[in-house]
Amino acid sequence: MGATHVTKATTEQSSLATYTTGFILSLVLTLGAYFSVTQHLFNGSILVVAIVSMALLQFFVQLFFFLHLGREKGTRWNLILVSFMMTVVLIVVFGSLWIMHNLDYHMQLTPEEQDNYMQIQNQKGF
Amino acid sequence: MNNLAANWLLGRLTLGDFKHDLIQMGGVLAMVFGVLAVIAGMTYFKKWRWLWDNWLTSLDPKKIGIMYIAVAFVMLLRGIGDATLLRTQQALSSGTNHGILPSDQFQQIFSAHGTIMIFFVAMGLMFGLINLVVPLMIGARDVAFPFLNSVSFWLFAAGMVLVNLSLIVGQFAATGWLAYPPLSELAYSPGVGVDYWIWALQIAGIGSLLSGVNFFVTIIKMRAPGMNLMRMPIFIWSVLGSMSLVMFAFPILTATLTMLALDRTLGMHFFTSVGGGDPMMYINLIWAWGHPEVYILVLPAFGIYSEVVATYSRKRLFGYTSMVWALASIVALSFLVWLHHFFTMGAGANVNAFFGIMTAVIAIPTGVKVFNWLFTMFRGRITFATPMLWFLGFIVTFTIGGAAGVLMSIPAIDFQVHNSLFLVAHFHTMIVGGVVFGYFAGFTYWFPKIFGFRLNERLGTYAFRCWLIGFTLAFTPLYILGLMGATRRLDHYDASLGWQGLFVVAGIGVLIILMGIGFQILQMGYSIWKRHETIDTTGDPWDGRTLEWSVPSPAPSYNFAVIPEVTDRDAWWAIKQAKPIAPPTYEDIELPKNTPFGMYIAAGAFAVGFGFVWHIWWLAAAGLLGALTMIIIRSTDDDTEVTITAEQVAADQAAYAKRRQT
Amino acid sequence: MSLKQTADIEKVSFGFWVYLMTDLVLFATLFATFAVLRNNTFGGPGGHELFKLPYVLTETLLLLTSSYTSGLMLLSAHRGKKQAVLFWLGVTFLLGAAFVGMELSEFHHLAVEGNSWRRSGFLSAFFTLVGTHGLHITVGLLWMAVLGFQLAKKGLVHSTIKRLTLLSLFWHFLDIVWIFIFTIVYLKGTL
Amino acid sequence: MRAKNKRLLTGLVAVGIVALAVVLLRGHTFAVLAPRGTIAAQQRGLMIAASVLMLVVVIPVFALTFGIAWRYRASNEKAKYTPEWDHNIVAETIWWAIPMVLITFLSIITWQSSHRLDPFRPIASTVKPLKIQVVALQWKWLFLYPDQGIASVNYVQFPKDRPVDFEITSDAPMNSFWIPQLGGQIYAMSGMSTHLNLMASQTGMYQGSSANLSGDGFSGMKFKAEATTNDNFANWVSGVKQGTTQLSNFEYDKLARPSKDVQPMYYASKDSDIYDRVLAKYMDPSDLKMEMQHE
Repeated sequence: MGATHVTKATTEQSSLATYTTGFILSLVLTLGAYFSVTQHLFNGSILVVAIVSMALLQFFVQLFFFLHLGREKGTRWNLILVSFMMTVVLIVVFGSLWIMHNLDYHMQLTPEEQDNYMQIQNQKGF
Repeated sequence: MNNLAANWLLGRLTLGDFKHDLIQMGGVLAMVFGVLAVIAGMTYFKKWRWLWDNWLTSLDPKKIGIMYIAVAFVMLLRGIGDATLLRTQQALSSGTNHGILPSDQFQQIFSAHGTIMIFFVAMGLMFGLINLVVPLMIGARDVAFPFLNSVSFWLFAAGMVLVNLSLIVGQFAATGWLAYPPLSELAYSPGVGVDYWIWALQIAGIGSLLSGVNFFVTIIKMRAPGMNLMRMPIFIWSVLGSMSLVMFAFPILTATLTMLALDRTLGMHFFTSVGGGDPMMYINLIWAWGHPEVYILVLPAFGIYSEVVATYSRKRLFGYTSMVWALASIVALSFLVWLHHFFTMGAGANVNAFFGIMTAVIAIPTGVKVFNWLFTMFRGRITFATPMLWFLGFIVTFTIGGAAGVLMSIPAIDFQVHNSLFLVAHFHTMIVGGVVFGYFAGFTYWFPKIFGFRLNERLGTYAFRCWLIGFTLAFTPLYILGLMGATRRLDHYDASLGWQGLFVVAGIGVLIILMGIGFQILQMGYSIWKRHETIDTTGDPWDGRTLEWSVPSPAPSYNFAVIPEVTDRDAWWAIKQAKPIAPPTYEDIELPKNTPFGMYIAAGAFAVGFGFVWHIWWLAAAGLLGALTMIIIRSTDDDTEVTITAEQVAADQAAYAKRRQT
Repeated sequence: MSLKQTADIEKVSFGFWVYLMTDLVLFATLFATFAVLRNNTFGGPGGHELFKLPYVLTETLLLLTSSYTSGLMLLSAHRGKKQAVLFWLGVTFLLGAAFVGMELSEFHHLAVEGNSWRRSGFLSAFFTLVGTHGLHITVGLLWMAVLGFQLAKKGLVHSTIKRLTLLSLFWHFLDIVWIFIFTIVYLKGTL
Repeated sequence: MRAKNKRLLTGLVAVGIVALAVVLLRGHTFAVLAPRGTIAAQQRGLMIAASVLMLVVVIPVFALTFGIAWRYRASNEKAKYTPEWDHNIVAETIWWAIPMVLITFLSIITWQSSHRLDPFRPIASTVKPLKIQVVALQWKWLFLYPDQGIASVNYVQFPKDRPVDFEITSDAPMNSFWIPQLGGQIYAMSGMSTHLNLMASQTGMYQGSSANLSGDGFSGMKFKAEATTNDNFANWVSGVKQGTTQLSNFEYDKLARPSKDVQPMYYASKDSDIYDRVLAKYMDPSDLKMEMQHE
């Protein structure tokens, strides 16, 4: 974003500080997610929730500290677009997952049918 | 060795790909001779320089808009020609008669018909009108990114050339306009047809995406002072809604087409039936784009109707705030209904019901818009000029089509009419009656602003009548046939079913539409011939309400000599009511210089597309490299603007004032 | 900088922002496809057999650091220090190039072990999602090279500052996309 | 005089249209509107209900459009003219509210009917459903009767008043399985197994077809579905069993090769795993492996 309107000295100081803060926070979140997985800090679905939340958190950290979203005047439309984009992304990703899961659930062979098939194949010496 | 060299040089292209049978040959000859005639004419009248300087390299959105519309109109002729062939085949091919087309060709033709009508006619007319009108209506001199606008247009043109080239070299997809896999995968469609489809759409689609970004930014950032959001004309709101849908739906198309292309060229397994691919995911994704696409097309048409109704009723638009909210809800809801295109794929009742209800909900804001239009006419003074006739025709067809649509939003009913001719009739009612009628209305309405004279009314009325009657005759039988159990895309059916009579009627309908198009061509020619009789000296031939009518006709390249101050929703109406103000002082105006780079970049994209279709890898690489080089060269050029001096502007305005008095 | 130039930068960066949003939807489509096809290994290996997390962490840190240095580059540009800008641009370029190198090497390893994109729906989705990001990074590198050349020639003028602003936007955005690839493809994929 | 001529012409055109419609439509089956099965009958009922609901909006819109357009034509100086009148809260509330009520009503219908007429849902009946497996091929339909041990191509028979559970897959591009007079369609896709539960209420011969484009021979991909009595069905089955042709897996592979406009064929016996084999051809081997480990 054009960080040009505010007086130069203050922008520079605060910008360097925000970039550095953003960098450190991102590092912490990246390593946090990494070690949660490698060291098995959580179990099962909690682990998934934990790493996905850390990713989302890092997303907002970078939006705020690197892209200065919401920190400057005149970024209202940028914010509106981000929220619109996120809505569409959520709809497309989770909508697709919902629909596709539902389709698979309905249309793949039931376990009994698969058993049945495998038995026939086994008899034939598969 | 020789063979290897040929393979490297030409990919899978061979002489055999130029062979055609009689009907294809007719199309090829018509196209080749058409192009040759244009080239010969240009050369004979020594117009190449003029074409290059004034049109091809122009960055003026008004000129780009006209080029869009010209391309779209030529494509309309191709599309309606395809439709005529399809209906002729269906009218004949009953029982022992197998008509004039073999199955494969019939399938290529309906695939081409759908693709061309949506991507190169409807989208072309839409972007054409947006280019013509949006800057003028918001009181801007240009779009936000004029060069990008030219790139978009040329990408659109490159896609168009690729589709039509498939008629001459090789073949087109025989898979329907959305190329469902696994039919469109290599296993079932090994030829180049689907690849032509993919790359034509990919290139044109990227052009549309860039245009979407461009006009969104134009509307957000370049409005005249005083024009806050709630003072924007409804057309601008509609375009804003449509463009935001373009921005968020077209990337889905780009990604989906890329994946299909990767399946076909690199042997990936996204949508194949074996190897862990999932064809259902393609259908899911293509409609996640496809449904918003319908609204992308229809929203600007809604905007046009709003302007037309208010102007010809000589009344303010009724329920502006309602209109804006209705529009916003349509934009939001359009992303929540895509599954209704595949209720029959077998998702559970909950999923089907959810998307069915969401679909029905869209009818609410749409209905609200209809009532607002009707109440704009209420207590007005209505003149039945052609745009208004298109509007009335739209209300009738759209209401019927909408009712059919609501029927189909109920999954249990959809099971019985899905993929039948009932469905075909429904979406043609929406797209012809809603979208095409709207763009015709807009074209007639804004024509004098761009060309400086009006179109002939009488011939316009004839064209409208032919379209409306032809449309009714062409599609009413299809609703009935659908209920008789006729599925779409049949090139042959049993005589015992008794469908032939209805197909014949539908065919006659297409011929009457064809007559309508004939009248439109006649109207254009006659109006140009008699242009001195309908010349528009005032710049405001319809006693309009919005800013485009405040400038001379044809609008000067810089649109506004002085950027207007907006104080009211109907900005120009308010200015007209107010007392005349002191003569303005003019300033120098900077406009973008002409440049052919947009064309060059698109030529590179075309080479990439053609290379991928025929597996001519050196050509694809060269195209990519060429396009990249052009972008880099362009980006280092800082001298891209030309200045129109204040004296020049003042002289223009004086001449205009003089013309106005006579 | 003149008022007109400031307005120009604002308009162009807004336009670029809009483009970035559209690109995110493109990535979202690829993410959705990856999520749907993640178990379609068709008898081939899954993520937990293929991914080496320490390797990917190194890639991640390279990219994150380069995102930071691209920020520093923009700061130097606002200070008007051309040499510093060129320095940070160079650092960012090298980090980005190292990232692309690592990614290509990972792809190469997978392919020679018979686990190319042809192997299964899962691998097609993996290569396409990660590869599309890699392609963006490559375009970014090309952009940096051209911009470095322009900077050396023209110095810090309106047009170059404008492009630096856009470049750093682009680069931050690519890091954001990578966060999700790192988390969803690699970390979650090895579970 | 001219107005009179015009009226006469309009009248003639109207009579012509009606006459044409009668000629074109007389004696032909409106398959969707002439149901011969429980599901199709309910679907028609829904269609009529929803159409009536829609007419509540369509008729007033038409009346208003032409009424207003006529009354406020520019030449009618007597009509009221209020150029600045541009909103009215009451009116606008009404036309937000009425569609909302209608759509709410429609949503309830949608929700209930989606569940009641879910094609996967078995039809409630005292009779045990007849199971028929359907494979869409290039370009014909193969019907397998797992309980009777017979098979047929492009012809399917079942008793009336007995629920039929069609289990549908494809060894070809996607198709859609549709018998309009018995009830709505469902896609046939490779590697997937969809269900369509139908029940005929009258004996008769019904048209069946593929509703989704599947390539070159798509137009000829139609079949006859015959609903008979229990006795006739039993007779038919034993008749088919007396034939000589067998549908072995080998024979199936030959049948699966592309062919167009295929006449009905019958198989006296069949290999029992054909349907599962077709499905497994497209399924993820790791899914099947997992099943093996479970055993």
